[in-house]
Amino acid sequence: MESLGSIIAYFIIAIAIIVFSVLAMTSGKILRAATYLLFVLFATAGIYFQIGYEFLGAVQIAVYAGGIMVLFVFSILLTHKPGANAPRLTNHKRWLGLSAALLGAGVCLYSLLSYGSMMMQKMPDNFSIDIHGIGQALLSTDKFGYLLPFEAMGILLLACIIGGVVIARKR
Amino acid sequence: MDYSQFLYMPQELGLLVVFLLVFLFDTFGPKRSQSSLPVLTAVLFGIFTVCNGFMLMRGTAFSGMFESTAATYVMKVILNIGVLIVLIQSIKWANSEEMAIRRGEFYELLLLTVFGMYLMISARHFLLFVIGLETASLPLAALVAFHKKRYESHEAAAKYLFTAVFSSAIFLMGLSFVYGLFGSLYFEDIAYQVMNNTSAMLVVALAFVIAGIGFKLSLVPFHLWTADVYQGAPTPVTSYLSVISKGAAAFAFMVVLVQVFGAAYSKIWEWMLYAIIVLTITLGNLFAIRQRNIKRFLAFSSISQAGYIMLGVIGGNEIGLASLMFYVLVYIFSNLAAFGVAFAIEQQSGKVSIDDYNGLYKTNPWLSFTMMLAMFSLAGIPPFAGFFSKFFIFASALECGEMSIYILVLIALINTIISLYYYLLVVKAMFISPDECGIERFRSSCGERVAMIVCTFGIILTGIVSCIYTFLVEAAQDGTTMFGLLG
Amino acid sequence: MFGCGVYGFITRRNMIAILISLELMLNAVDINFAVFNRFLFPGQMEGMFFSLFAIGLAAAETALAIAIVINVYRAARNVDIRQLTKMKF
Amino acid sequence: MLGGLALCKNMKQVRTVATVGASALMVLAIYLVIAFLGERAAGNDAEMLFTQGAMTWFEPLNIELALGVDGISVVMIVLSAFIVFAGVFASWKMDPLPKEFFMWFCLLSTGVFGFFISIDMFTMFMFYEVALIPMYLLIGVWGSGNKMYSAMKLTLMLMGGSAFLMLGILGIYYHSAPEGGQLTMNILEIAQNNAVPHSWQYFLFPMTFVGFGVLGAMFPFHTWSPDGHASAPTAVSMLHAGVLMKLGGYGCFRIAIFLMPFAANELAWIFLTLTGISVVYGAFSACVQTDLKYINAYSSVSHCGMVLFAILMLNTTAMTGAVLQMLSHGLMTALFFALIGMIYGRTHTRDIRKMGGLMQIMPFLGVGYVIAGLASLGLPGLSGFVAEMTIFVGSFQHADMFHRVFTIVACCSIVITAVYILRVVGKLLFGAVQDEHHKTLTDAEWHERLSTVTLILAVAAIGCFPNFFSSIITEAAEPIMKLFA
Amino acid sequence: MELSYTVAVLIIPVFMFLFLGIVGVKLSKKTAGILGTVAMGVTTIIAYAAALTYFFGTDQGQVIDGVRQQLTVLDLTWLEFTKNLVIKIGVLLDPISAMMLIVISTVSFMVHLYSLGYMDGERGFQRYYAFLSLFTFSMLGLVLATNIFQMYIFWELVGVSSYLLIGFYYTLPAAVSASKKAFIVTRFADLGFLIGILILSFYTDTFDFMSLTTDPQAAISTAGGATFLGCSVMTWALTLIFMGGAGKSAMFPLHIWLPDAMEGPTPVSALIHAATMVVAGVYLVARLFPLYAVDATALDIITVVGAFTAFYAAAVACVQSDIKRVLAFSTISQIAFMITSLGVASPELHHGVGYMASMFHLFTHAMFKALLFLCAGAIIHAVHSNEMSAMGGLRKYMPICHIAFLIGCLAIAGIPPFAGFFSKDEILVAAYANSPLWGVWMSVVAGMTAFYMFRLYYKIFWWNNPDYGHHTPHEAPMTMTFPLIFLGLVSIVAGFIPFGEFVTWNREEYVIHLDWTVAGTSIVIALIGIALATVMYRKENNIPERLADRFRGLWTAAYHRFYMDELYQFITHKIIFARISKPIAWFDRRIIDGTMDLLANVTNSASFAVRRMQSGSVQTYVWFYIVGAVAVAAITIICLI
Repeated sequence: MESLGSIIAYFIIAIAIIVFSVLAMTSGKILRAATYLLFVLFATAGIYFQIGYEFLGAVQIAVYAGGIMVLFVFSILLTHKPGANAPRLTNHKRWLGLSAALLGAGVCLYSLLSYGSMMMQKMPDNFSIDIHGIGQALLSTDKFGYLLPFEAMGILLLACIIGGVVIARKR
Repeated sequence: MDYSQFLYMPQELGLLVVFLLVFLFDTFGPKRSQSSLPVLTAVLFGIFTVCNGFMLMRGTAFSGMFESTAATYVMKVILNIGVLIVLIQSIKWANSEEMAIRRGEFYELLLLTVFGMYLMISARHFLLFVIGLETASLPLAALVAFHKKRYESHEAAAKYLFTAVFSSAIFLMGLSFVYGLFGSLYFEDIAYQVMNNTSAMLVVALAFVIAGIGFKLSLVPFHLWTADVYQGAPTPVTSYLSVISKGAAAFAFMVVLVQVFGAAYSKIWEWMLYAIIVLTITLGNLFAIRQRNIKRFLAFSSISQAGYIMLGVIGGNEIGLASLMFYVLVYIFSNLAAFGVAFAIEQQSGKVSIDDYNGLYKTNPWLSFTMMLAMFSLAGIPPFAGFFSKFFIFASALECGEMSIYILVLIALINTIISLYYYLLVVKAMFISPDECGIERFRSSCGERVAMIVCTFGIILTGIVSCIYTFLVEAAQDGTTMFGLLG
Repeated sequence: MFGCGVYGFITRRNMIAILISLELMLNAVDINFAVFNRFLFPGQMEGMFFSLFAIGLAAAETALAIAIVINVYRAARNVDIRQLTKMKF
Repeated sequence: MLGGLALCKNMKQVRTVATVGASALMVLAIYLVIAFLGERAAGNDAEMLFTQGAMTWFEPLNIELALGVDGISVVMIVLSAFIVFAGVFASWKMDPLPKEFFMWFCLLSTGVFGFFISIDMFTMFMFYEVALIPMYLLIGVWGSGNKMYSAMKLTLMLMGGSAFLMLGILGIYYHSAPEGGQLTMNILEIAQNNAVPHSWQYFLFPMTFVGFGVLGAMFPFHTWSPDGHASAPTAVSMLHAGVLMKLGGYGCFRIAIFLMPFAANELAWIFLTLTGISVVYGAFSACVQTDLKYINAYSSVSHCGMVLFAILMLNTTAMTGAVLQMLSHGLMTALFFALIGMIYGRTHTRDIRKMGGLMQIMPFLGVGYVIAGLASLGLPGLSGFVAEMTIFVGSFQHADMFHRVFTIVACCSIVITAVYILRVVGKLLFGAVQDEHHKTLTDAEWHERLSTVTLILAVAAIGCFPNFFSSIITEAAEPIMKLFA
Repeated sequence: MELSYTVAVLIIPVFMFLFLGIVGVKLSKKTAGILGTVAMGVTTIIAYAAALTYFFGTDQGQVIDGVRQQLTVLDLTWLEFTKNLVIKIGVLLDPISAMMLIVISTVSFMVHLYSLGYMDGERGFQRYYAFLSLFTFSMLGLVLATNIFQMYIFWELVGVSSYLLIGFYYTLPAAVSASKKAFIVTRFADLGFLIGILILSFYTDTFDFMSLTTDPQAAISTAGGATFLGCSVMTWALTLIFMGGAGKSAMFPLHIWLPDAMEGPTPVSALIHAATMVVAGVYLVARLFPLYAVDATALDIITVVGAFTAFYAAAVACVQSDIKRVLAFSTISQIAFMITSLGVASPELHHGVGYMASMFHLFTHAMFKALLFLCAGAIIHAVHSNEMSAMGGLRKYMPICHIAFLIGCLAIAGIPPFAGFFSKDEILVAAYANSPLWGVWMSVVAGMTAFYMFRLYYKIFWWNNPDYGHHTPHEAPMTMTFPLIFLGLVSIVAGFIPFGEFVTWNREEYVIHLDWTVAGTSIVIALIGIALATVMYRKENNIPERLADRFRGLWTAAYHRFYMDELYQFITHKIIFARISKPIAWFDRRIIDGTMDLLANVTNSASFAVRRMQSGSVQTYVWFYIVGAVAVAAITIICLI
């Protein structure tokens, strides 16, 4: 894994993520923004694949790209006349947003970098996980087993479904 | 695979049973008897609450992911009491014309959020914690949006949800840092490692975690959604939000900070909390002074109350935990009483401005009496429970004996004067202001009355009957795992 | 990316755009978890699972959020965030 | 347990009043008489230092429901009983919502009694606040003039004081025992341990002293007093000036001085200066007021300043004087306010410029007022003299020149007091009748007479047989003041 | 002790006071008056009995080695400050208190009797008698006091009864303000007294007269030479105590209340403001004389104050037109004589004769001044005016009064054999013995006394004969004339009492022997004064006018009592009220109270200011959120690292 190629690939993906997310945020057209988001999501999945979490990547694509994006697109179509441009931002708002964003990003970066020495470790080799292991862990009650969160997640989704139904109902 | 471990969480399971029964009744029950659903829920929940008395199972399940101690048990019971009161209060409202169609969902969502809170309290793993947190907050957005016809309700829901998601993003970010630092999300593991860590990343992580939970508690500066949402949401939901959800968050906060980061180098979080408490109490009060809408007013007052609750956390000891639980209990009674009155009046006349309360005593003496008790209790006036809870919380904060804490408590105390001012404004409106009252004499519904009576007794008795507090302290001492690492 | 999300949240007027920015933020977190897991603590898969669950959470949130946005749209015929300032002070 | 008795009786009355309503007024009054007579008899017997019956209340913080009385609290209770008794009669015809009025009134007295009998800091503090809050409603609902402002100001300022107080109490609690000992809220135990570190005393003493000092109307925290008194209804003014302000003095000595003798000794000079100022300052302020109640309120500032002043002298005689002064001031201020209330009830003005010659119209009230005035300016044979002389003599025994000079400054107040009292008496009662309408007014009715006479008798009793009271008090003060010997 | 019945002289009046005060309204006026008078009569008899027993009793222990002993007849603890500082209420009999017993009871009884007629028909007759009883009680208590604090107590009571009696006509603004003034001025003086007591008791640790005076040197030495502002504390204490006395005895500059006090009923003036209360100051100094005797500075102060006042008051008395005012100033002047006499009475000079002289003069003065006042009362009763201009030629209408008044005038002028001659003579002796300056000074004042008294006499009884219209003055009723006659007789014979045998500073006997050089001079001076008055005022003429014109400035000044009242007015109103009280009140409302209000307002406006944070926009909320979180983190990092 420790090849030059993978590093280069990693950087390409990383840059893609950054570029697309910036584009998603600055693009004037909402539909275009959604598309950029889609790219970001794919790129993320790419990272997952690259570091060996195939299952995660798959889920990412399935849920995000498949589910959430569809929702987005639908809602955009529902609420927008096609081709409407976002009005220009006021300077005031831009500065406000920029300051907050930079501050947030700055602090995160600072803390990450201050922690950086550890980050520069080599990625451990010979790493592989199988779907079976994941399945076991999901239903295990031992340490690093996730039966309870799994069940809880189910309940959360149920709650959200009920909530969504309630909200979406006409009356 | 040992599924018997689920038996360690009887309260959660019991709650789910209640939920299922309600759900089934709502879905398959006869159409005609649907209007008895609220009563049914209340009764079921009441039975459940009572049964809780026999449900204490101490122990750790799922390899340390879930823990049940006397302390968590008591916390849940306290929440149950609050939920029960809310349920009783909302019986009439739930049967109203507008609500009839969504009645079942209201209770289902409510119970599910309670479940989320249980998880939050008992979770000893951040993943579970996050799920609990989200379960407790996301469905609330739906509840907030329950007033279909009112635009404010939607606006509030949107605001709530956006802020909630934003804050959970921040929270998760903080968690990812924590994970990056310690490589585990089990509270236990983190607590062992946190001791000698001084990196800036820990600080940032802590700040984000505090921000994430602080959102639920509406601590300043993470509080700004509070007033708008409280105002926009249907009143029972508001009272639920302000009391139950906040109480649960407070418990969880205590657990996270003390158990997980309790041993952090020079107690970094105490200083963060220090600043936040000062801000919370002061700004909450300052905002509250100018409010004329009773719900917004109560929102800001609850913000400053949250600041006081945090004083118990800063103490970080058994007394602190007990005082915190006590405070929340008392707060439940007082605030629900206040909301109950506000709700009854809103139901009756649609009036929500404090100015409309002028001369209320002449037309509705009992309502105004209850309101007055609530206000006095919130302001911390003896012999009502609020006084005791405030006193204990201050006492617990001061136990460490540092001068800085004395100053903090002094600031808090000075703020109680400001808060007294605006609480008295309400009392003044009801009792002193001479104007003719715009609210006619009316009888509040049975459920509302029962709830108010319960609250009134709670306000009066919780403080004076000392065994409650003593019991809480014992319960807190039982949760020794929480403090075992502090030594 | 996280910063971008924040920026987007604050500057965009469209509620859906805001949701998009929230997605960005959550994604950032996911990546963080996954990467930390892979690089620092490869022994267990906690980070990965966390990401997994976080994706689920994000989905749930989005669903609810979109429902609400549509609701608001119904009520106000608009998805402009500036509409949401009726209650203040 | 005489205090407990008083407490119960009051509680019972609250219930009686609440249930039977306005018709219970009569019963209430009778109840009061019986309770207080019994209490006085019991109080006279209770000359032993402490009658104890402690019950643990909140075990985690070692809070006890400890009751006990010594000579000082006994006389304070007798004082309260007298004033409540008189107050009930003075507010005989309370107009709107009499039931509520008496309920709050009873709550107020409950707080007062509870405060005096507690020997546990927590319960003491609790009762202190219990006594404060009814004031808000009593003034707000039944007051007159700018009542909302006054009520709010009064409540907030006093609560501000109690904020400091609470911090002080908690601070004392956490230093109440030597290292490793069982922390306690019990005042006696704390005093016995005497373990509050000196450095902490420097911090806690001002906290508690200022906390109580606000209620004791110490300069510059006295401004609630004129407004509050001016707006309050008669009985409330009576009880407030008569008893509630004494809570301040009592608390100052019972908590601040008793528990922290070191700082009391070291910091006395600061507060001595403040109280000295308030003695003279209050008197001067009273000279130019035109509202009867304002005059009296400022005079209270002056007199209560004297109480704190004497307490700070830290010797038995001055302490005795302080308690006597509390008694005396309590009674005569109550008398004043009762009379002012009665006069106001007839003339509907409190502006002395608009009244005159009332002695011809209502001789009973006039004579009462003159007696109150004479008591206030320290006429021998009435209580004021005894108290002030004890204070002056006691204070002057202080070894320090600074204290003695301040005593002389405080002495000056007796002249100023004479000036404003005589000014009022002259304008109000003597001279020609100012307002023709006043000529038709009637003199006091029986319940008013009863109220007035009770107080006058009490004032005269102290004035004529002071040694009886002073020996009770001295006995109680001596062990405390030994701390400073 | 068989003298313990003396205490009855205290009990009877106080009982009468309470009785008349409480149930008096129910009694008829006559009953009340008679009751009061009878009670007073009984009191008088007891007082006489006590005094005579004391002076002439043959009981062992009363006189030891020629020294009359002080007898503490009764001593009840009234209030215990500390172990040693105890206020007791008791009865102390010694020469001066016994003498005062006689004086007070006599005059008081006379006044009671006189008032039956004088106050007849007045509103509040019962009240009047109640107050009189109160006064008698307090005054007797004062003189019988066993300790300085008891004296202070009764001192205050005396002040109050004086206040009540001056303000008896409470509907008259003048009376009200006069009573107020009297009380406040004496109160101010009492402040000095009180502080003096405090200082004295602090150093000597006792209030008791006996222990204070038996060993004055010891008392002084316990003070250990402590000084304050350059003077020894004992001097301070004694001077301050004297200040109290000066206030009561109307010494300059604290005299201003006395002339105004004449607004009260005339018998009251006679009793309180001529015979008894005003000499309390003298009595006080006399009581503590052994202490004063060892402190020369204090004595000098007393002398100077006394002498100046004597002159000043005499000068003012010469031009007043209100007869009671003249008498008031004359009283001031006479009391100043006594004070001076005490001041010059160093024990080493002439056996401390000044002390005896002072007491003697006190005794005689009480008699003739009461006489004069009662006469004045009778006259006022007859003509319904205080002004001299409304009188004249009254000798025809009121013969008894005329004679009595003349006796009084002669007595006060110091013409032998009337009482005043003997006592005044002794004073002059003492003054000369101390220093010729004081001797001459006092002689001059004595001359002035004769002048103004006879000016008064002539103006009332001779001068012209105004038109009394339909209301012809007539002789007063029997109840009023009897006291005049009685006191007149006393004034004639009192001088022959061998006073030195009874009252001296060290309580040993002292034989009075007239020093004829001094006596002669004084007679001559007095005669000159009388002659001058005769020339100017016997018949109506314009000499006084012309003189007044000639010395217009001086005359006006004197007429206005050298503007002392105005000065006081200025101080009280312009300085105390306007410069101290008003600003303090303003300060209190604006600054102190303002600060409190300001705090509230600041809170309010702060609340307004932070309002903008709650803009209603989610984005702003979030901005605050993230910035808050980051700031918390950043600050913590900066603090930690």
